[in-house]
Amino acid sequence: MAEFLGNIPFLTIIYLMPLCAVIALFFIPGTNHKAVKVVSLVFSVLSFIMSLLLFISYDYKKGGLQFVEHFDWIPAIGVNYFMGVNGINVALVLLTGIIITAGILASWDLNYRPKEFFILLLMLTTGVYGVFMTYNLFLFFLFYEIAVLPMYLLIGIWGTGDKEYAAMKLTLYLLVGSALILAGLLGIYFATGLHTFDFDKIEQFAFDPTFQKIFFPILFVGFGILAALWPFHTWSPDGHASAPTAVSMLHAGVLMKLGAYGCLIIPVWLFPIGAKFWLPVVAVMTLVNIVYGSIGAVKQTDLKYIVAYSSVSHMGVVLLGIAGMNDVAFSGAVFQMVSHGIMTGLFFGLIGMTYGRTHTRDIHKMHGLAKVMPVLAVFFAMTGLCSLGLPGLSGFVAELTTFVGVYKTFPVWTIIAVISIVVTAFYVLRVVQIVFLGPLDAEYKDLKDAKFTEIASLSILMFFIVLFGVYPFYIMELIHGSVLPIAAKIGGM
Amino acid sequence: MEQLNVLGLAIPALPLLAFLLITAITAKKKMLSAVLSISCIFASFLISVYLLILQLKAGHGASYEFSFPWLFLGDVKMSLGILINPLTTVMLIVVTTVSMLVQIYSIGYMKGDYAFSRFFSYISLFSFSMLGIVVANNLIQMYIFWELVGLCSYLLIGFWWFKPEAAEASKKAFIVTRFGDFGFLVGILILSYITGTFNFAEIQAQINAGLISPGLLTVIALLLFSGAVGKSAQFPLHVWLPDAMEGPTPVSALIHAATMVAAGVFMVARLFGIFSASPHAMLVIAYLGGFTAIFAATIALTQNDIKRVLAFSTLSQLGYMMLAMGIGGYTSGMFHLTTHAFFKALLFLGAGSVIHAVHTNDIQLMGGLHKKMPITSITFLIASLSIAGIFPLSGFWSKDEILVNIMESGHMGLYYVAAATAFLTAFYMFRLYLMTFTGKPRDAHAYEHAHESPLTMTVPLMILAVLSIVTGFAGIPGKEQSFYNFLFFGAHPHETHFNMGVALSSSAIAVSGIALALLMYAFGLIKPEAVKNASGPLYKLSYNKYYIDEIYMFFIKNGFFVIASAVKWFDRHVVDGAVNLVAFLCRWAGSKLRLTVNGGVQSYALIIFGGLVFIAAVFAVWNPDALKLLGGR
Amino acid sequence: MTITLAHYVVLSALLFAIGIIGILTRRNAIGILMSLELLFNAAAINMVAFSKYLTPSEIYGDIFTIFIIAIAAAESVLGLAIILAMFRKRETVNADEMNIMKY
Amino acid sequence: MVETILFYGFAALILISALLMIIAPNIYHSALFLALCLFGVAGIYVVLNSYFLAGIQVLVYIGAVVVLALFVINLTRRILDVDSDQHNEQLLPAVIISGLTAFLIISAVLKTNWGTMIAHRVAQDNTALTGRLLLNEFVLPFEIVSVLLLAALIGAISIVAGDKGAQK
Repeated sequence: MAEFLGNIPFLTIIYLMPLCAVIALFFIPGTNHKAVKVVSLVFSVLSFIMSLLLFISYDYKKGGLQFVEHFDWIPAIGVNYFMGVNGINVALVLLTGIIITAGILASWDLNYRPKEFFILLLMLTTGVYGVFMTYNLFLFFLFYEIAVLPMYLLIGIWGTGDKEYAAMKLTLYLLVGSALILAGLLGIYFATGLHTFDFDKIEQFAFDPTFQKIFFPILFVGFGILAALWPFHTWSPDGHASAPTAVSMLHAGVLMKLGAYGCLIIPVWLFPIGAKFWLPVVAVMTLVNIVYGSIGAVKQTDLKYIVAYSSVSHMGVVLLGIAGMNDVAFSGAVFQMVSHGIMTGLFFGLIGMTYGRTHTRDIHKMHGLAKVMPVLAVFFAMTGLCSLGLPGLSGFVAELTTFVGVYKTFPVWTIIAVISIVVTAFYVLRVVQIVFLGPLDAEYKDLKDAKFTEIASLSILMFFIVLFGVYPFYIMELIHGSVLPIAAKIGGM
Repeated sequence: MEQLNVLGLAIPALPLLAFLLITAITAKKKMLSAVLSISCIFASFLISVYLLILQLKAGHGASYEFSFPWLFLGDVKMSLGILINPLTTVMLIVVTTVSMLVQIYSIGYMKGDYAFSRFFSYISLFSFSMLGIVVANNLIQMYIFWELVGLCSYLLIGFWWFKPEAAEASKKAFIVTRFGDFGFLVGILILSYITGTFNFAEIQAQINAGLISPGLLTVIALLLFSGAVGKSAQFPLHVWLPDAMEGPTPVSALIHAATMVAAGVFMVARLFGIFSASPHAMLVIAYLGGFTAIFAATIALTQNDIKRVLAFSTLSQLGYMMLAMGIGGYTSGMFHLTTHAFFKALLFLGAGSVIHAVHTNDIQLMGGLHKKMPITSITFLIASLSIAGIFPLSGFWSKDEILVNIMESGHMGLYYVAAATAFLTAFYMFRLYLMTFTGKPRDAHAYEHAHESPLTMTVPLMILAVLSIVTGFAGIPGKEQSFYNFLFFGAHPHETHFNMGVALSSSAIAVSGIALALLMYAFGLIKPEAVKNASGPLYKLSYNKYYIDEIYMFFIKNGFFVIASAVKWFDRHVVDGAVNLVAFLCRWAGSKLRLTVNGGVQSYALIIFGGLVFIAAVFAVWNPDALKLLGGR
Repeated sequence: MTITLAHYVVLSALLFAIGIIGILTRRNAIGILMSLELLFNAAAINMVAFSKYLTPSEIYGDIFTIFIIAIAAAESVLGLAIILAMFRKRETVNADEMNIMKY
Repeated sequence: MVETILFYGFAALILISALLMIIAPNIYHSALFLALCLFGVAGIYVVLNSYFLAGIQVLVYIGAVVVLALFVINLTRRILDVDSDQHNEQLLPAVIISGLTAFLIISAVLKTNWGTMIAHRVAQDNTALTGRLLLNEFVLPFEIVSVLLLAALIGAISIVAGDKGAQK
């Protein structure tokens, strides 16, 4: 399979798929909502299927970069068209495919300027795919910006509530991150003196220890902002609360993983000495993320704020895994990226659907909704259970692996982090109880349960949560094989 | 031994199959769901019996184990597997038997419920999870299924989710047990880090080799035990179990009396190698168990809800088992678990039958039901006698052996606690029985409508009654072919002998407890009201469960919620405030700097010239040679 | 004591400095324009002096100064015209009162 | 020697009249001091042997620019303005900046090793050469400047006249 696929530019096709949809959408009149949605869906499903194919056909026994495409682009400064995937990328590309498909299905009822909405959404997707596939740092940054910037318009135009504030806050935050990343990448480029942005060559270069110690925090914080590293996380609750459903799904599901992925791939992989020096500090910060995020969620009353804080907490687990500095912890972190991506996509999708019916997100204004929308209630409960780490769902595998791995490096802090499983149970079940259980509010007695598109969207996500929860062996082999070089490099220092 | 792989896997897999089929296919067809579920658990039961026979033939020490990979990460290997040894088979029999009988009973009890199929799917899921714990051969699998039974407990307590109390109770059950699971998980993390494995046998080998320092072992043992404390509702995490009675009564019988809550005891038994290697941990277990036993028994004295009395009785009996485990009575603890599973399930199902008939849980509104429902009454009486420890019922044998073990261990304080608990148990059980089934009906309306339950309900009662009587004979001390020679820890069975003194004294205690109950509630020689008034605050304390719930709520409200609000405030105002402060500073600086754009050409010119000269000056200072006008020549 | 190139440069520097003070401090727009002429002249003196001392045979400095004068004339014509137009509109020639393009 | 006296004389004239020009409270006086200053510059050109340049300086600057300025002063001057403050409040920073400018240039002059570049002056009249150069080598800039002047002329007229039209 891999040999056959090796002959065609598989990766390029995947990330161009949403871009093709964008081009196609330009020629569709914006008034024809149905056509706009169908075209978006078709292309995103195509990219999803191809990412699934990629997932299956990646040869994890061989490991390393596969499906490589390498052409000179601007040889003078070492900017090359360099695409390739390892196990981590494969998992994250699949995640992106899942989330975008579910996201488009979930926004099937969007009727305010859908053409522009889907164009921006798909551009964002292109950027995300690109980041997860490229191994040229220049292209990496380019795709990164493509992924980050449409957010401003998507929230500012289609958002709810205090959307302008949220959009501006989010954009400024992420641009601060981008500025740090750009500075860091240029620093790397000039420090190597190799005149290349190609990751594989840079990775071979032994950076000066002082340089590593200076540039590690710059790059880690730059990416960490997007991964909601405490105390740079406050864009996330506001941003998620204001964003429209699909954007919340994509943002919390995929974009935050972009940050975590960047953290792992660039600062940690390239600067092992800097990582050894700084990661204990990072671990403490992520601990704050985990515990503080989950406690912060307890007293929130807005559903989206609750999930946003739980995201902060769960992303803390990802970052803690990255700070764990061994293969098991890294695997856990990457798996948690995938798991949390799907799970939080589900959460935001469900909240969007609930909000579309009740027109409120205040948990104290909704009671007993399971009576009128049992399907949504079941999905919500399952997602919540995944979030609190119930075995059989992917969240458990991710957290267990991370904790087992990190325990080797930071035993005491791991134990503190485990406290979050209790707090998470507390707020998740509290929400389920208040919103879905108990007697139904009379005003909601005529609400309809999920429609076909909604069920389809949720089912795709839920399928993978259960699949990865029950049978994590394959994807974990994939991920583990690819984090080994990183762990070996740090371990060797 | 290939067939053992298949059989071992089939035991938990069959209920899972039932769960999946009911959820996916037969949800609309109620009877089909029930039949499917029951036949699957029946098949599991048959296999369990077969395995038990195999084990009995093979004798002690015959254990069979196999694993398959679930998650391999370099050195960290997590597997799923099955371990079949005497402990497994005993527990398998208990779980499948009770589960099967409860399911049969439920056909009658849940009849007419709108979510009949859902009930059976949950019960099947529970059976799967519980059997998963039982056959687990490693800590990870145990933890996985440990959590899954917690989920089932959550789902089944909240089965009637539209009742606010049920929703609240299910949440409480899950969260409180999570506290214990936190310790369990941390214990697993530490243990796996030290030993590098999750497998029971491999861990045991390392402990035997003395590779783990005793201090660390105590810490690990206590952490693991905290999982058992949560699941078996030992003090101080006992608060969820009484509330869990909001669930349907068969659920209470299956999960919250016979099997799931006993999982804590089972876990201690399974990991007995770890616990027994740490005398301090054992002492903690013994004393905590003893305390819970008497503590719950005193609460049970005053409760008026039929299910809550039984719930506190369960707490008390679980404390008994823990106490037995703690003083090293591995076999007697497990034996009591077995007998208790049967008679406590019987008590709950009987209570369910009563509730089914009179539609109330309050024993103050019952009375005289013996005439209306004789089968329920008689089976209930058998179970009550059994739990009180009356010869020759099963409770007598198991409880007696625990007492003997305690006495042999030399903890006389614990012995008196256990004896006192036995007295209280006999008293409250007969208080319950007498108030429910004898005397005059207190609520005529309820009495009028009461009727004996249908056969689907009474047959399981009768079977359990038989089991409550005969199980004890398996464990008559000193016999060659006894429970004690089948299931024991270590190389040799624990020496058992019938201690006439203990037997007589415990019987006397039980009889006196029953007699006191008779005096108070049957003959009216001592007025309960008078006792109530005489004990005053003590009665109130007991009636209100020592205000433990209120204390917890106080701490949650004034501790946890305050912290949560503080975090919320901190995040909004300090962290986000800092962000907004930066934004504000930018705007403020902009509003001030804006004033420099005053429209005055000359002030612009001043700034331009000033800037130019400043730069030139800096440049000149930095590199004075640059000032040489003809530098090139 | 002969007059050297340095003398001319110093003279031009001083003239330039005076011109800057004039530009920055005169309120009258015509005054500013006139101060500007001082800067032109300071530059022109430098041009001529450098040209005369460094490349005596060539007179590019003179040529350049001619251009400077011509352009200065054009500049002052336009500047004065603008000032006149401004005066008609706003009844003032004070530079600090012409500040509507602010904030 | 004559050259020295002339240089210092004209230099003093330039600097003093320039100073007076910028501090004169009356803009009319200012313009007259400017004329004097420009005359001093013409004198410096003479000292540098650029007689033609000196002529242009007098003709164009004094004859045209200063006179034009005087016209505009007359056109814009109002009686009330005579005694109003002719300087704004930026005097101190302006003096500092210009002082620093002068200091920098002078310190550059002092630091420079002028070497043999001091006195290589050829005393000759270059008028003819100037004319030749202007019409040969520099003809293009010359023409451009002519066009620029024309444009300035038209521009000045249109600015002043167009405004009139707008007022009507």
